Amino acid sequence: MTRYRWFVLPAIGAIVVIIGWMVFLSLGENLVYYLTPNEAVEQRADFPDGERFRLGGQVEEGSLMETDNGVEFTVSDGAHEIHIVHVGAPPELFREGVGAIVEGAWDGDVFRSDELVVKHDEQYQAPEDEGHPYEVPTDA
Amino acid sequence: MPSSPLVQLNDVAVRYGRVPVLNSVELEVPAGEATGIVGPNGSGKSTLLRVLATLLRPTEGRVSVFGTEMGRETAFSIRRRIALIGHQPALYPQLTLRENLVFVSRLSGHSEERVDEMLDLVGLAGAKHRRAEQSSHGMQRRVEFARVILTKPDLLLLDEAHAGLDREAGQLVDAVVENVRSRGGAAVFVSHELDRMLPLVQSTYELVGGAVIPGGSR
Amino acid sequence: MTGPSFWGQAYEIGRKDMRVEGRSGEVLNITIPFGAVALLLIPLAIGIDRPLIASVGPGMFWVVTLLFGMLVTFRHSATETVANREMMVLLGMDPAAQFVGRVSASFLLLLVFEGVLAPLTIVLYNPDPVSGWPVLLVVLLLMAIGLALIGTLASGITSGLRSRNTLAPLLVAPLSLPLLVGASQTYEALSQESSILTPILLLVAVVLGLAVVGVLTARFLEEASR
Amino acid sequence: MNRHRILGLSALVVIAIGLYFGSQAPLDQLQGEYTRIMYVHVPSAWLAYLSFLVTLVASILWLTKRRLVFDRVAESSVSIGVFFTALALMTGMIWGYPVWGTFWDWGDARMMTTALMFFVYVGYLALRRSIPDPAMRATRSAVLGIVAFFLVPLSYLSVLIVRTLHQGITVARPDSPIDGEILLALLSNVGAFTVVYLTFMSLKTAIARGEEELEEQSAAVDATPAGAAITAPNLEKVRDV
Repeated sequence: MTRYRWFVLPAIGAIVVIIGWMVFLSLGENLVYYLTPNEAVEQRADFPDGERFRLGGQVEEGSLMETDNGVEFTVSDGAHEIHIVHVGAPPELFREGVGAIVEGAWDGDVFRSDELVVKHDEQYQAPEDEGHPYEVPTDA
Repeated sequence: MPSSPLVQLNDVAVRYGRVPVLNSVELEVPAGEATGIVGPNGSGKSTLLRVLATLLRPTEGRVSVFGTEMGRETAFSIRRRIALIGHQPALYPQLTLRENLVFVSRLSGHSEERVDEMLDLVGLAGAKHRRAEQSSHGMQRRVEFARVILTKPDLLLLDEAHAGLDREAGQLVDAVVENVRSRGGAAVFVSHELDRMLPLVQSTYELVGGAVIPGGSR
Repeated sequence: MTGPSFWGQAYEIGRKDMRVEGRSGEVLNITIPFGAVALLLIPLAIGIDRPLIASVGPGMFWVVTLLFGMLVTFRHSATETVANREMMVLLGMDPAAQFVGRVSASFLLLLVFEGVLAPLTIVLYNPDPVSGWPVLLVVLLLMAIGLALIGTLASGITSGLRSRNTLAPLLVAPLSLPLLVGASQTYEALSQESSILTPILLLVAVVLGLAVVGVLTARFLEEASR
Repeated sequence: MNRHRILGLSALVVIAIGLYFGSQAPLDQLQGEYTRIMYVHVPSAWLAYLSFLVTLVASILWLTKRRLVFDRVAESSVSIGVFFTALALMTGMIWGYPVWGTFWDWGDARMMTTALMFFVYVGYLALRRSIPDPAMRATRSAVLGIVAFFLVPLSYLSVLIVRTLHQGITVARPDSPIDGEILLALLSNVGAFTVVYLTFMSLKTAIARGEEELEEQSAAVDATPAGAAITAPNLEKVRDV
């Protein structure tokens, strides 16, 4: 093994640095595979009507409406709000206040989507208003 | 000259998976001599040759080549002094006979000029630009012997060296063996035909039941 | 007589491989047309939808490079007989140098493969132009090195086995995932004008790691192939 | 009591503890009862990574030390790892459907890398089956055991490298954003699964060893050297047939 030390040691060092750097980088910023409403509005020119992309954000309280063939709601990231017209049944856990990712395209000022998933982040928290932590809430 | 043997096998056993091929083989190959080993098909002759060539590490036992015991770290310099002519010619079919020899000469640190001289020696001067895949078995064998003359091994191992060769090529084998011996090296033949190699060898052994018996059927 | 140095040996092996390829023309006459046919068939299979075809173009190019390019790296198993390998060992060949030589030859052939198929993809699929496309040349380079490394390792692991023709692709296809991820992420990052550093570094890390493993295990694979 | 029995019993005990904590832990405010799938999903994924790490180490040890025990450990660990990878994938899909609304998300890097990791190690087992010679098999699969490990950190770190649906790294970060009791339940199940892994390993390596001994015995019975298995052809009969 000593014969190839001149190559092996620097290479392993470089790999360690790269992996460490990637981990460090990603702990700082949250990599997501969708655009936030703010980004979507800023990059509106890059995505003409019909150009598909993914959009993710918080479902605004009081914005959710059921339609004949899907749901309509508003997602927001605090900076901007976008109105979503979704075709298809939403997943079971979809409700107001959750993070949602939709896939579709702009249609004027609304975003028409046909894919809807609930994004769960790494926060695992018991309900805040629970009296006793072991008390299991009944599913609505 | 009864100096220390070039190759020494002590209690060597080889198993492929669970199938025993060689059992407690004791063998000494003296310098400056040619040794013949006979045995029927499938008796483990080729396996024995690979052990001698340090290509196959035996399951048990000790192998010492040129006075160096073979361990896990086989010195590259030892292997360079060994040549093996096996069943199948070690040639690249898409390359010409000359290109094959040039490849060998460059890998072994010899100059390219000597290649043409070697090809001339083995009688391939006129056919050297033919591709190996278009050459006969005999021609391919001649290239291999040109390789042996070029690399000057101290231990030459021959697996059925005369099989399928015409008279001229057979005499070439004899001459190459003579050349190795005259330089103080050793040659080991394995074959199922005793008659052809008998005039060339100083001692014979027989492979029976995975073991090597001295004398053979001389 | 001492033989050539490590790099000298690797050079000789690579030169020999290239010459064999020059004679047999396997990559040029068979593998590249095969990949081109695949590029032609994909739009037919997914339906003639121009924006869709344009958007899948780069991805299809990577997949074709991966699936057909790996055939380029499996050439050796046909030419390297046991007799040839044994001869090279007895000539004092360093297995790691042999590995480097083979990888280099496969790398050059994969560059030719990509060099033909990439323009073809652009012509056929008409993908959306991205700014900063010269970066993709670096990705092509890294992809070729990585694939050459994985393919050479896999053909070493499966050499001489009866099932090697199916086993080697089974090993290569999933193992080249990091390459595929790195390549497609770079393209995506370019088209979204976000940072390309992470995918490029991923490719570099994978290539370096494979090279280390390949060099360090070459001796063991050589021993286990006789 | 032998090793297997001690391990097996302690596995039962820790599984019971894991089940207790799992059933007592509060539910995530969003996911409700579906939180509990995590107590199988995360430990399975952990075991998959652990098994392949053990294989990596055992493979390197085989190449450097040449003791057959390392090969047995490498192989056994892959078999177990493949099983738990499949379990992680399946529980993930069952979890994903109600929570994300999809069994399989093509854009999710964690799913893709894990699935491909599964296939590489299936290939590892296939490779072993196609090599009869033990030493050759051990060496070649050791090289594969090292190369294949590339996909393990890639799968673990994929949530960092690529935009993905999976949540980020949850437990192994300084500001762990997880409820204390959920974390306790999760860690107790990870511990329980680890004991299960040790039990499986102990049994699997013992089986592998037993198989080798069995082969050895049958080889001892049939210890004819390869060449001696051939007898003279019956020439008289050949002429007359």
